[in-house]
Amino acid sequence: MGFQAYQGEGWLLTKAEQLINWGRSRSPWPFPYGTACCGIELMAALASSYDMARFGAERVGFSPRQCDVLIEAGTITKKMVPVLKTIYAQMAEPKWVIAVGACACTGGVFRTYSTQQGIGSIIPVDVFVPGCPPRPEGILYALLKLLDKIQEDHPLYKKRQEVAEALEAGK
Amino acid sequence: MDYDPVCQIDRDPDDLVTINIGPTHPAMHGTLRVIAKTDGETIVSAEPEIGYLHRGVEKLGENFTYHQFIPLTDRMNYCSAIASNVAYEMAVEKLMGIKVPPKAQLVRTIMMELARIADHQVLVGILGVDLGALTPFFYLIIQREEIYDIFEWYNGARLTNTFGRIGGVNADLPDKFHEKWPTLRDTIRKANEETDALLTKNRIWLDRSVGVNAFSAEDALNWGFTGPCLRACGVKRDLRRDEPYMFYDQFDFKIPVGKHGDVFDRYMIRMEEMEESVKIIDQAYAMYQEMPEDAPLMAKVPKIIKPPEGECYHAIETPNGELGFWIRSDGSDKPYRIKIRPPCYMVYQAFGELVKGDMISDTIACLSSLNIIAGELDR
Amino acid sequence: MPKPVVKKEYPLTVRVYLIEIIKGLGLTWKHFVKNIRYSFRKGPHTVPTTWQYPEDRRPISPNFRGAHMLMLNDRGQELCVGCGMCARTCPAKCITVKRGKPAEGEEDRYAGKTCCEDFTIDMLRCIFCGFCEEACPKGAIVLGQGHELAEYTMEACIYDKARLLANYEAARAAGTLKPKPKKVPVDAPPPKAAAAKKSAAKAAPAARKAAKDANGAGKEAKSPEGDKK
Amino acid sequence: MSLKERVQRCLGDDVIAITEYRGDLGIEVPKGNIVSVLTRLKEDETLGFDFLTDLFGVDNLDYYAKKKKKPKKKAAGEEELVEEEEDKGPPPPRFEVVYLLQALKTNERLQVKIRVPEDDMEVDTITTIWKAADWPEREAFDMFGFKFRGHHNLRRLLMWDEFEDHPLRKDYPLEGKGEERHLSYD
Repeated sequence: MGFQAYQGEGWLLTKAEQLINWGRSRSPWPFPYGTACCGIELMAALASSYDMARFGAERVGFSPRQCDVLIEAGTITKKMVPVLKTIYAQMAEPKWVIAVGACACTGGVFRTYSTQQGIGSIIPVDVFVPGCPPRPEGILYALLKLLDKIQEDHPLYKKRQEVAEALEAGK
Repeated sequence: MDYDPVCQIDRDPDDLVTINIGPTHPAMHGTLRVIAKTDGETIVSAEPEIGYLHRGVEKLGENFTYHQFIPLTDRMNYCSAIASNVAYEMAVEKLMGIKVPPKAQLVRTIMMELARIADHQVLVGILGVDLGALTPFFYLIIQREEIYDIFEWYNGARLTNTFGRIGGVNADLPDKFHEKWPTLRDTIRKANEETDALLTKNRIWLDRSVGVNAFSAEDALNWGFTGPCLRACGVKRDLRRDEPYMFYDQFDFKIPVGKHGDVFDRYMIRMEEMEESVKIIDQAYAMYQEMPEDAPLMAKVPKIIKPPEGECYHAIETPNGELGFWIRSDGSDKPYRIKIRPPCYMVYQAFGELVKGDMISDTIACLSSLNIIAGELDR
Repeated sequence: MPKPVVKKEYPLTVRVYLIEIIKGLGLTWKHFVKNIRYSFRKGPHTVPTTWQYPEDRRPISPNFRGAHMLMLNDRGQELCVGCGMCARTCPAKCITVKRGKPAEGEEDRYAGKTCCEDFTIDMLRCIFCGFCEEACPKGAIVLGQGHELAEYTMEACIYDKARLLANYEAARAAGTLKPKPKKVPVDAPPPKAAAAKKSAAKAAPAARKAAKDANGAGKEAKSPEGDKK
Repeated sequence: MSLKERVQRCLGDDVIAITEYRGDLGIEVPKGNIVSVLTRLKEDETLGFDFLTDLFGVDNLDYYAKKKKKPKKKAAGEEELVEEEEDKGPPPPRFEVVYLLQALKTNERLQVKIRVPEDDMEVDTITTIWKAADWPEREAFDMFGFKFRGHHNLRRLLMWDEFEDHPLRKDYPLEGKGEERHLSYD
């Protein structure tokens, strides 16, 4: 088919991608994984004063299967690492991760035997938020930044590339 | 017993079903895990598993100087960081024999009681959320933001305040407090009344909380309960009254006591304590205003803190109960050993006993009402 | 010890669900109407509860502990002398300072005789405790109001000297520089004879006056001094 | 009668040493008698220490070594050599277990300590007296390696089960030895 033979980014594909991105960026469903102090500020960001729902994050899911954005707020200890891996694996594509706070990003002040020094080495992170804990505005800003990133994504193009690579590997 | 590698539990050959709740569960507050054996809906035995937020604070404390440890106490009980800060500072002051100026003590009292109100507001809100009443959480958190505003104007952080220094406090009460407190007092009371109207006489709420996880006073003392959970069982014990520190012996306040130690009593005690805290702040503020403008806020403390050799234990009543620090100093600028006695650690170890014989859904109510803060629990 | 059994005995008003439910709905309705009414009000913050974040921001405290900046003095000279006190006090060990001498002909750029050649802060490690600010003898490092710090990569969160100086310029342009912190009055050391008595510090107005004179020496270096020469 | 005298009268010969610092009374008792000592302190009418506040271990690996160094710095010459020889004796056992007790009626506090040598880490459990000692004993086992004889569930509490070291010991590095947790299904 001609559609498959065309290798660049065409008009139709670009428009379709824009539509998909628009839809995705208007409804990020967060999975609030608050383990420590940042979880309290995340709670404030979700509650009435700041209200994350204004950016489409209306449905706060507590099941990773039905969420797009993993908001990791708080320390991840080495005991917790396998759990975090499992949660990330359970999320359906497409999935994004926001690491909120110093502990989640690098381990922060806790350079100790039991603290994982940043979740970046376990799962891919899209947005890092410094702060200990960041203000709710900081978390909202990170979400907006993530939405910008989603809007510049190329979901279909990437998908086709993946399929092509898989076909190549299969041969 | 067959070991199940996926759930990491031993499967029981009996009819009992083993259920793993947590550590990631909507109601397990992030990092708590309970392995429960159930007969139908009824819990036969439950064993909590902790350590998912063990960050090595005590080990870190041995490698930090006395001042550097203050930010770590923030991150223990993050709902009321100021109370933890003051508990630690008072322990070091006792170790060094420093007398804190009275005005600094009043500033500490006011901020600590504000933190107590904020802590209890979070607890009541979350307890409502976990039992299906979302609205009180939204109404309470508006007032909590106002309290956080005062904290922010005080020294620039909302949650992890790093409040005070060893020997006193590093700033006077902010202007924001003077201008806000007269109205804030009324709004806190109004929010409490609204929560009261929404919950206290609601039949659905009562059915889910009255008589759930009732606990006797003897058991509670045997398990080492302190704070609101102990008072809910009917024991009138409050370190603010029994071992008075600062000016608590001069304030007029009631200690609310429950009857059965169930979820409802724990909720009611927190609601009443908020009222009492407002009263304490009023009295402390009146005393504060009588002090001269330039009254000292810091005791004379050397720049590098080196307490003499020795060890001591000091505890104060934080929103959760008795928070104590046992510090051994070897004369150097770093503590030789710091042991933290967190209040919810003792409460949570009785969790299996508390929920035995209740329904699974009651574990959620129980856990929320105990106010388990994982950062303090695991340290 | 068996668990106590609690009998559930409710009064009639509670047993009838309806009264309480109507009361609760009335309360929510009251809040709803109030919110609607307030939303027609003019002003930046129109709705009483929710801040419409990117357009309408909550005021931030002037001494908020946000992103760091390296201060300049009135004549545009860098205050930092590269002594490394901040790096030593930092609990998270996130500051790296390299001390250096100003190059020839560039002495005007620096207020001190030495300067910092390199100054990096790993914002992802930083816990914003403000100890660096308190430790700095020159008042060179200050935590500003910047709180929108999210980045896509970890490398972008490591602030170098140029960025810290740019933070200062931005804060000065926006007029959000931190006011000078007030000096905290320090208590005078109690006289030895009265040290044992508990109430000695309470009733000692003379001691307080002495404290006022002596406060400069006792307290840690908190206020930025030395920038106004 | 002061608390010190009452404690001495109640325990008699079981008190090895008494320390008092900033109003905190601490007594040292023999390791083998800890259960009977705590029972007597709890049931004695004049004392009534009926509430266990906390229980924890302490590692004194270099505490006494540091202490001995001190006079060296201050004075030089033969005098301090003589002093040191006098000090010599068997070094105190490495570990300590501290029990913090509280009397609810009189609001008094007491620290009870036992010394535990490194080669004999067995301590009698006190979960028979207070149930509150359950998790603190598990934590002391986890962090220092004390083996509480008779504890019904002596597993690791804070670290994961496969963890081998005891992190709060002084010879364990702060940043760990690079342990990672892996689950069997990974």
